[in-house]
Amino acid sequence: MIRLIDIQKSYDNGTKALKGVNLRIDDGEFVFLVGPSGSGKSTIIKLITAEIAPSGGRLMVNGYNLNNIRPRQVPFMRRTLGVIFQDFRLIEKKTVKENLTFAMRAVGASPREIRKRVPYVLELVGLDQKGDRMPSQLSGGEQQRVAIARALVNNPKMIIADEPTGNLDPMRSLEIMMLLERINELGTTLLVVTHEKELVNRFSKRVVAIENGRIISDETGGYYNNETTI
Amino acid sequence: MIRLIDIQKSYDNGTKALKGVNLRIDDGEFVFLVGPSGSGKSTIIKLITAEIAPSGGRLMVNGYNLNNIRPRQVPFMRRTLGVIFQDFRLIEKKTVKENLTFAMRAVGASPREIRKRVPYVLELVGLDQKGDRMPSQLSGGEQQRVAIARALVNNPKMIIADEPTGNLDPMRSLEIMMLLERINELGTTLLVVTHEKELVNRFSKRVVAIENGRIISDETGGYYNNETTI
Amino acid sequence: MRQRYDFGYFLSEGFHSIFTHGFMSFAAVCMIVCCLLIMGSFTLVAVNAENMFSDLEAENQFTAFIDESIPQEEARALQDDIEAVPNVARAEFVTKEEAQADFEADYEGNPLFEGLPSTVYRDRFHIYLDDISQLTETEEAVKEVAGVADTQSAPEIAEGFTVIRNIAGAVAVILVVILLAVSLFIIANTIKLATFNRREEIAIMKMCGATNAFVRWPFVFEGLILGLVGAVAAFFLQWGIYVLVGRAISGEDTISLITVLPFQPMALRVLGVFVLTGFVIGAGGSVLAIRKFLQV
Amino acid sequence: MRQRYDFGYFLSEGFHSIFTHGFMSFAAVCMIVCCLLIMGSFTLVAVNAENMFSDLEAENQFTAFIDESIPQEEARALQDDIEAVPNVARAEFVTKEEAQADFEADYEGNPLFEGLPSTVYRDRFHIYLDDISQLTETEEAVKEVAGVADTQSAPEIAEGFTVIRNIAGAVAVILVVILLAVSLFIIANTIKLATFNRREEIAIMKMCGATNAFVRWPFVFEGLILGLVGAVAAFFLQWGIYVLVGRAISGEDTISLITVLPFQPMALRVLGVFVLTGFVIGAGGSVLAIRKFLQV
Ligand SMILES: Nc1ncnc2c1ncn2[C@@H]1O[C@H](COP(=O)(O)OP(=O)(O)OP(=O)(O)O)[C@@H](O)[C@H]1O
Ligand SMILES: Nc1ncnc2c1ncn2[C@@H]1O[C@H](COP(=O)(O)OP(=O)(O)OP(=O)(O)O)[C@@H](O)[C@H]1O
Ligand SMILES: [Mg+2]
Ligand SMILES: [Mg+2]
Repeated sequence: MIRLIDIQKSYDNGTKALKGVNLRIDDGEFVFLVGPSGSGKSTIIKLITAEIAPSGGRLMVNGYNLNNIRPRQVPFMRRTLGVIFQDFRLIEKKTVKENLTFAMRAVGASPREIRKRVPYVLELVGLDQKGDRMPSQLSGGEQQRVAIARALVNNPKMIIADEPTGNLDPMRSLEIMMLLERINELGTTLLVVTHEKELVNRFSKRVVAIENGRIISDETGGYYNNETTI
Repeated sequence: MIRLIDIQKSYDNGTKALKGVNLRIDDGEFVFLVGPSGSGKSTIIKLITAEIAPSGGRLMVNGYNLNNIRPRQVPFMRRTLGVIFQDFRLIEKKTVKENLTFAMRAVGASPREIRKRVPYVLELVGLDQKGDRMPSQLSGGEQQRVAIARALVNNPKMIIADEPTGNLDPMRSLEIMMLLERINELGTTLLVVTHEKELVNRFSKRVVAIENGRIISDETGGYYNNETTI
Repeated sequence: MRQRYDFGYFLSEGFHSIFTHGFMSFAAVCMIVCCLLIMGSFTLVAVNAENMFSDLEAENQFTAFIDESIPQEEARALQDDIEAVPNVARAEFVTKEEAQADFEADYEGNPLFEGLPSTVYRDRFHIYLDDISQLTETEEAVKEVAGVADTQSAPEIAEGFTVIRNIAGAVAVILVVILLAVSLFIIANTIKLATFNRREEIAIMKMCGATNAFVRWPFVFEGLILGLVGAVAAFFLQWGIYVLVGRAISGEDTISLITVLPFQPMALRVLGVFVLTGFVIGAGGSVLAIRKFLQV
Repeated sequence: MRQRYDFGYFLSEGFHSIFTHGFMSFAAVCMIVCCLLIMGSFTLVAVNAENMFSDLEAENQFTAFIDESIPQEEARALQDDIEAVPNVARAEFVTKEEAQADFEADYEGNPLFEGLPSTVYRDRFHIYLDDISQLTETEEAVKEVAGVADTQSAPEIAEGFTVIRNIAGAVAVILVVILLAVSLFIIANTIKLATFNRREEIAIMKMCGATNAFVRWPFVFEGLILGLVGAVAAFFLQWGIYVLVGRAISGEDTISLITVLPFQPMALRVLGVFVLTGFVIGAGGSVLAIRKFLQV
């Protein structure tokens, strides 16, 4: 469960990225977060992953109060999340498989579990042939799918995806979205940032629209704020 | 003018990314290059920018024969191109303005030209307020727009764009595409890789579709290969 | 949830990482080797110099003349009394005839002293000291011994040696300390540089839910391995250089004025110090270097 | 299209870059300082040691006795003949009376030599040499001079000094060469490490159509500035250390056996060498380090 209460975020250079955001995402929900470039979507994601700290307001993620979480608790909070970053963030010096293995090792999975789970997840994202490649040997879309695989690999309580299909062709995008929907149906909470109007409209889910650091609409039912679309 | 004649490309690990591609893009054309993830689109771009060398076939770009170009000629060939890379490739340690300034300096522009041109281009992509930021202080979409601005800043003969709108919201994407169309109307050749079916269909241009390292269709008139779409 | 620590995994990760960051590892090892070599060479030169000085000192002595009225046999018996004096290492009896022979040999062919009557020479002891710097005190003490008429020494030389030894010792200690400080700094710097572009890697690891300890352990092993490799390489290089330089000196030193200590007896100690330093520097350096990157 | 070279721009880029890559620049400067200090300290110690040895050598001499049949005034006149012999630095006439006084002073209180008739002493010259290692040859040559009856020297001491000087010289040269090599290696390594994560930056520059020269020039200036800063810092540090150590030695050396050369007269030369080395290392190192990255 995620709860943002009157969250403010100003970056060091004075940019006010978030100007009082209230958002509550319950366990098991599937939420799209949409909004124009620079509106503060990634900022919300970074707050939830404790990569940055809020400048004001209260923030709760899966039972952890991020306002006064102890540094040694942060890794355990993060283990409840599977995050797909907008810029992928793969370890450049490890192969695709090693990237996934590392993510499982880091949360204490056994070698046996790892051997079973990694190939399975790679197949889900269509990279079973490319497990031994380095990230630099993959196309943009393939790197994005590795990032997706890594978020799925630990079967987290909640998946946070920042534009998970920005580099994928429409068919792949649809596949990934359907995969995420299936995962959601099995009980995982999902927060997906996306620009793809077609996808948002196709899946009738809750859509939160943000603009200029403020939430401007929050409705359920495949809605993409009309004023900002083409 | 770009001419690929029976171009093959195998990467070091044996991956055959291109299996005999023939493509001719004349001066002044506007061409969309579409295809599923991993089909070889970025490979074609990297060949054109001489970032990688073809394993077979003949390759001509703007009058330079890339099969036997002398290393010291490469920079001059590159100056005829404005490239928007899929992964942006901004200089992390320079501000937005400095990134653009550097690109102009590198081709020998005078300080006067630079002072006039940089703010103009930044305004075109909607970043006039953010010229003094470091790339790390920008959102994903903003970084992408800096990459677009850098490709435009030298007024090149030809613009090559690898998914220039992957991180942009639909409205921004449309704006950028219309900007590129206007630039094309002024005589600049354009090669745009994209997954955005809506955009491709909206602009009735030549569409080259690639799949699995081979060109599978090449038609004019806002066409996005139906078999691979949703 | 308890963290499971699988040290085999950390070790293998650390080991892998060395190859993955090949150039960085190579650079770090080279720096460790360089620094150990500099310090090692220095310490060895200092040890040899110290050894030489104490050799020279062993030849420092003074002469005690025995009263002419005492018969030679009684005079010889004074040896025990003299050796009982503090700071006297050893006393060596020389009869007046021997003394004359020595003197004449030294001045052979010099007609000046030819045929001096042997009676003008007196029985004497050559007295060797433990600590040359206490020459004056010891001389006084020997004079107190019954039967000793007079003593003769060259205090300036003794004093000179003391001063030179002190200064050389001080300079050597200062140089070694400076070199040690500089070496540590260089290595710390190198490790920092080498881990600088792993900032991102570490940030990603932390984003995956890795604890600080989980990220740190492979670095510890990596550092230990690099330190060990550097130490062993430095040890063999040091050995080679030492032997070569020693041989060069023996070749030059035709009158064997200088004795170069053999390496073997010191080998184990050198290896031990090198490996220990390598370990501390390698592991400590890595851990310190990445400490800041862990705050993500 | 001709490339326009705007060196003001390159200089300002290089300068900026130093601050942008703050830690890397700091590390590089520190390494340059360390290496220059190590080399500098060594060379200065060696220069001082060499100076001391030649001081000691200046006191190496032998004695030429003049035939007793030659009257003192004529004997004194032989000085010119003797000083004409090759390798003789200086000859000093000593009359037999002076010789006797010297001798008696040395053996004062020793009843053995009391009252030796002054006639057993002969007029003599103390002869000082340019090069102690040619003692035997020079002695022979002096013996050939008419009026010289005999000579007397202590060849072992002379030989000893020669050997020690040669060995000390050789050890110093070897150490300085090793230190120089190690320092160059360390600095090259550092610059490579420091520029390693600029690989991407350079690749991007090349993709923008920059020529190799255009990319390289700012690095040259950056290297020059870093080298200069390092050299100047090292110079002042060296000066401070030298003065402090010199003072410490003078404090210890109560009988002023050792003369520490003053720093001032050497300052300009040290600064010159440091700056030159800094420039070469800085600029050369940067250019070499990025060379590989330019192949994009
Ligand atoms: N590190 C930073 N320092 C300063 N300003 C920042 C930083 N990161 C982001 N910003 C600014 O904060 C605002 C919100 O950024 P954010 O990354 O949340 O946007 P976004 O909604 O994810 O946009 P996009 O769709 O383009 O990724 C933007 O105006 C951006 O310029
Ligand atoms: N450096 C490399 N080494 C080995 N294989 C590579 C390398 N770069 C790309 N490939 C492979 O070549 C194929 C084509 O890659 P390319 O980047 O051209 O795809 P793309 O069409 O741009 O895909 P995307 O839309 O996902 O960016 C892919 O299968 C990819 O895995
Ligand atoms: Mg974003
Ligand atoms: Mg691509």
